[in-house]
Amino acid sequence: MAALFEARSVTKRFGGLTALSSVDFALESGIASIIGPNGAGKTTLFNVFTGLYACDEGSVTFRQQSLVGLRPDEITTLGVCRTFQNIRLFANMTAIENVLVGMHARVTLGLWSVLAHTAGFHHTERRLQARAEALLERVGLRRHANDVARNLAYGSQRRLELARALASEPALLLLDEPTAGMTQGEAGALMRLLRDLVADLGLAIILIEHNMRVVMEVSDRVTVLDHGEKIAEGPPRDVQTNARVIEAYLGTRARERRPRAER
Amino acid sequence: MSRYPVRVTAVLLAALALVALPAGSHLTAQGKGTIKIATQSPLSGGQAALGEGIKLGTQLAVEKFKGNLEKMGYKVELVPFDDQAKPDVGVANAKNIIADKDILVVIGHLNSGVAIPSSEVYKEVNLAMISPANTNPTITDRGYASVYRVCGRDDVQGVVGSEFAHATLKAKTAFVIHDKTTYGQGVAEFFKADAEKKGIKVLGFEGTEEKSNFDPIITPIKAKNPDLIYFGGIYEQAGPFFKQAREKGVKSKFLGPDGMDSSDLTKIGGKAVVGMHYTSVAGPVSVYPQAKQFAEDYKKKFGKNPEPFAAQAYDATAIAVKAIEATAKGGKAPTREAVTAAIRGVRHTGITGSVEFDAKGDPKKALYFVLQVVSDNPEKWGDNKEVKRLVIAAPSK
Amino acid sequence: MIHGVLAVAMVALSAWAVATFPRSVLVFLLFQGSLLFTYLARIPAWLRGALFAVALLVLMPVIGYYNGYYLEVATQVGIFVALALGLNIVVGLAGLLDLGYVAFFAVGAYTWAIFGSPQANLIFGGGAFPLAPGWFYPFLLVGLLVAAGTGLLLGLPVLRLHGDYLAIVTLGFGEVIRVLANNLDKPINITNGPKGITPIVRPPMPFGLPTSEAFYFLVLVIVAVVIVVNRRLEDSHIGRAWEAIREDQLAAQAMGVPLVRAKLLAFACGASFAGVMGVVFSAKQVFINPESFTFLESIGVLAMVILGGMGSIPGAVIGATVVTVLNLQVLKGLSLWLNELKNAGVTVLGYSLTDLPTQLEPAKYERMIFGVILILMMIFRPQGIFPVRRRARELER
Amino acid sequence: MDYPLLVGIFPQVLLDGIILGFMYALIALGYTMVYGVLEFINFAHSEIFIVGAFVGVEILLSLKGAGLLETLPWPLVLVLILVAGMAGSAALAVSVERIAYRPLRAAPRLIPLISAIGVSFFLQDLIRLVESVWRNAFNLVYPTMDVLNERFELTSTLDVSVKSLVVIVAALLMLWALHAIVNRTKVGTAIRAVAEDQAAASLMGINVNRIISLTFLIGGAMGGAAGVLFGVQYGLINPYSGFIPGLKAFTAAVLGGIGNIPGAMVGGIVLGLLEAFAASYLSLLTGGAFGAEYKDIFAFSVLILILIFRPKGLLGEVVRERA
Repeated sequence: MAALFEARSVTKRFGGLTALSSVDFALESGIASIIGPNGAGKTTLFNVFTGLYACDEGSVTFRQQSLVGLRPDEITTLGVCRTFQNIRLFANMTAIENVLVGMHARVTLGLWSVLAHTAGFHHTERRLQARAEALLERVGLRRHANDVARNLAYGSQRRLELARALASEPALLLLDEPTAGMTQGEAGALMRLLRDLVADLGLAIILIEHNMRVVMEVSDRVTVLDHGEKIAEGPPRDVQTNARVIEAYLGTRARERRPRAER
Repeated sequence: MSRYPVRVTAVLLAALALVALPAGSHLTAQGKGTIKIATQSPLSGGQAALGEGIKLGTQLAVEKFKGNLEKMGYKVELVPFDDQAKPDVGVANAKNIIADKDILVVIGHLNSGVAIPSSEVYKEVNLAMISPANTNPTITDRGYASVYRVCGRDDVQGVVGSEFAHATLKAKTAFVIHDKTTYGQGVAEFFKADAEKKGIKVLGFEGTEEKSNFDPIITPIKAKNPDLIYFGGIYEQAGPFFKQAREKGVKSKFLGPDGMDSSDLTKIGGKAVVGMHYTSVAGPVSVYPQAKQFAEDYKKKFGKNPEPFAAQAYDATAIAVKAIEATAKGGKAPTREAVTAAIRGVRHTGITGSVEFDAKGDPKKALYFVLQVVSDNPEKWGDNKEVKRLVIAAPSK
Repeated sequence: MIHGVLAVAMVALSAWAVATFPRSVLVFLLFQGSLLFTYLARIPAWLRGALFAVALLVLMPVIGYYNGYYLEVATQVGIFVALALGLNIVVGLAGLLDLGYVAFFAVGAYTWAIFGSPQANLIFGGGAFPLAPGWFYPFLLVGLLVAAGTGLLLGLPVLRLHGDYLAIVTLGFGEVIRVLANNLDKPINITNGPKGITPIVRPPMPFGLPTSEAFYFLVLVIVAVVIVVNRRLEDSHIGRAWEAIREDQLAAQAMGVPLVRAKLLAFACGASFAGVMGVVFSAKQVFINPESFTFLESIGVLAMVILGGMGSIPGAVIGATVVTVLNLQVLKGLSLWLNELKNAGVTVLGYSLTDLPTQLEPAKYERMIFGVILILMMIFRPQGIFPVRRRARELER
Repeated sequence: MDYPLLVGIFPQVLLDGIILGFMYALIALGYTMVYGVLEFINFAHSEIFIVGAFVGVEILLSLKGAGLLETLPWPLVLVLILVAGMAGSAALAVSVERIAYRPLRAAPRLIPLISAIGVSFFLQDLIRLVESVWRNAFNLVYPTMDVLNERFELTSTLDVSVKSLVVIVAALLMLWALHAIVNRTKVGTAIRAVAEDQAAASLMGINVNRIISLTFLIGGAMGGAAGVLFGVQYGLINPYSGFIPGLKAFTAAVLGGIGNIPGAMVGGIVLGLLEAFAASYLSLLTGGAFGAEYKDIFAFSVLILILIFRPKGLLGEVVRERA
């Protein structure tokens, strides 16, 4: 059986710089992590997966359908959704409205139903609202449903972004550093939540993560990128002891204390 | 909802009420004895110079002719409105004007685009509008009894120009330019049509909204070298055009309609416009001593030479005052209907010639002058030479 | 409770005052203010609704019967409210800066103007036009569709552009439409150029209402529909998608919002309101020409949206009201009042206003004052008069 | 079709377009400077520009009144009015920023735009009011200096006036000076730093407010110079005559890539050429069916086309949007 999600020899160049060179990646189910030092090409890979960038070579398929050339919203409609490294909420909308926007791809109402307030419209709106509340509940933000996103605490914003991504009913979720800036405790709670989601919804998740403890704890598999190339792949324990990985990490660790925002 | 905006509104309203009620009574306290004459023209914005000419011409006339009415015991006032050259503002003003029962006549507008919808409003209450500047045939062709004008029509003035170009200037070829306004394009089109009928070859017909840079239009004209350039428009635009054309070495003769009739033309155009001709209903000062008086009074009172249409506004006001006097004679208060009807009977010899209205409200016979600019000194605008005189009746469609 | 009593009292009192002092602008402002108070006051929804219904459906037409000027102002307010609401969708909700919005208004206006006047005969030949007055009502829909189509036509190529690039292209588009209207009198005469189109057929008035009352009600109905449509759009997945685009276009797309389709829909919806009002405007004015559709009009509508509070429906309503009333009434009233003082020879600090030089004519400050008000508003209340309040959703227990 | 005529006027039209283009470029610099730093369309720049023209004409008229206009050497007069015009516009630009824009710096982007529109309305009618009290007229004519009107005949179909040469030379000088200031001086570095990231720049010890004032000062000065040259070249100014050239110049700035100084130059010249060719040739090429009145449509259509294929303008860099 072919994998749920598969990328083959993805290459992406910016001018003279090769950001990704011939990266292969596949995921059947569960949680996979992508790690690597800064500038390794992790976010670029996500951007290729979700249609923000077109790759120069290679293929990306989801449920055997090619994603290459599709627009981000089309990819989301197919069931691949993501969060962003630097939170990109709809700052002036409330938490629940943010989640409702996430459901856009699943609303099939036409303009007329909206204008005429048909029965279908009321029914859909009620359903959406109930689902949004449930999602907020799940990420622990029910109390803040009517708060404007801008005013939420940092950790809450991260969780809201997760809820918003879940709202699109994805089969595959791409999370770009979901625990950045969280305390160890908050990060742990989030990871438990992710585990639950995988168990409850059969969701597949790809993570970009810097927090090694989290990575090792939660991932079924880890892929290591460095300078746009895949240098290792395998179960967490194997990767941890891989010589090239240690070299790549130690080589860069000394230079940077904290992961800088890649923007 | 916070209480704050509610309180603020309440306080504001209370304050407004305190101001409003006494002020309201003040505004309505004007007694019976007032007759108001309103003007509508752009007093702000880009066309304010011409619009102000209309207002000032009216103002001068009101002061000059109100004597008789004041003797009868009426107070005569001028109420100037700024229509901003915008049709919607003009219409709102018109509604305001008809709501003020003291206003018996409107002098205006500058723009036909504003005059047409506004006059629909005046018509509702039979309030007379005398236009000093709207030359668009449509204005009177609608046949409204309350609409008059003292200025010529585009279809007449264009013909006067082509007649002159053909018979006197002996032009074989002409290039026609206009300013893309109702007035300028209207005159230019009638000029072109009649000129072609008379055998003048029209080498080009261009419209432009440009105000400053005419280079790209002049270049092809220069290459075609026509005998005559006719500019349908206003001096503000024609001045720079003529100046730039001469500077670029264009040798053609220049001709234009009454929009050229301003000393500012020489101020702007300088030597370039000396010797050019323009057509006008306003007679040269040498023919009409009254006109000379008007120019002097205007200059004395407002410190500048009259703008185009100021003289027409002055005459329009004089006619209005005559009509009001006629209706007020028996001692009864003049009404709008009576004034509107009385205007048709007025015969007036003013500074722009004698005016007598036909059934549509056009001047029955328009006397046109062709004048030549004699000096580049704006002070000597009044010395412009009469070259030709033409009497043409308004077309009866 | 106290609010309820106050609101009723204010509406009643101010309506009485308007009836008593029909010429006082301040009193009319008081009436408008009382409606604002009613909107803000803490009163039950039924009372608010009833007061609005009485004021807008009964009091206003009665007031208008005695003073058509107020009705005209109210009608124009309504027209601009619809325009502001349309632009509010594009700018306020979807965050697309459109500087050429008035183009859609023009498209709607010309749609009816051409077919509702003999103009169409020039295009299609024959004498079938103007259409019968009854056609006006279906043409409301035609105007809507044509304007929405124009919105799509403009949107398709340019919606890829960001921010100010989009702004300048829409500005250019607005100018293109105006210049086309001004020039399409040749080679085929479609718009009659600067001379404009007249007479435009007015719709048959239901229940034998007088024209201005009929237009008032027509505009009122359209505004009501527009508000409902706006509300419904805003509270749906469509409105949420627009706001998401405004907040973060990339994130919105990543969440499954099809950018181009959503933006096109915003353009088309915004344009359609303008189209409908264009049809009404042309019938109301009887005459239209390109002067009504200049860039400054677009800017004016934008100012209404932002002054009121971007993205807020009550904001757009109050913004349009304030700007229109300011322009047509407050500033005009002020200059008329000063003019009256001047005519009455009032002295201020020993200086007689009669000696005021004509350059300082009160009517000339209007635009300047408007400018200052815009600046002050932005500095002291940048979020607008009624900023958006996020609607709190009822959560199930 | 009259081919000799079409070919014959070509050099002259080209030259006309270039002169107009330089004029647009000079005005466009004011928009571009401010936009580059604040990402804000200074809508009032057209009035700042025309104030320069008014300062120039006032000085010329006073000189004329004093009988000095003919006796002073013309280059001196020209430099005098240029400097005065630049100073006047620069002072106005800085005060406008201080009063109407600075309090709004943190506000959403459309807010200062509306404020700028307010400033524009206010200034237009203020100039009108002041001039009508002072001179009893607000359409003011630039007194001619005969030297400036002299023409050199380059060929039988191509000639150029001294004042057009002045426009070209002055524009080139200013553009060069501006480029040098922004790219080679410490102040220029500070301006670029503020444009890049205001917060970071202020952390580096740059006084952001001062730099923004300076940006307005420079942009205003360029506008003032353009105003004076505009008056000298075309002869007649009124308070509203800045509006349309301002709009066009803004278009030129966008065309070239707003925020980009060479872009303003390129955009200005492209727009100038487009307009000149459209106005001269449209009528000849279509046998009179379409004429000079379509030049703006033509210019805007090309603008739209260019932006569709190069969404950031001719010289604007294509910035990738990153997640």
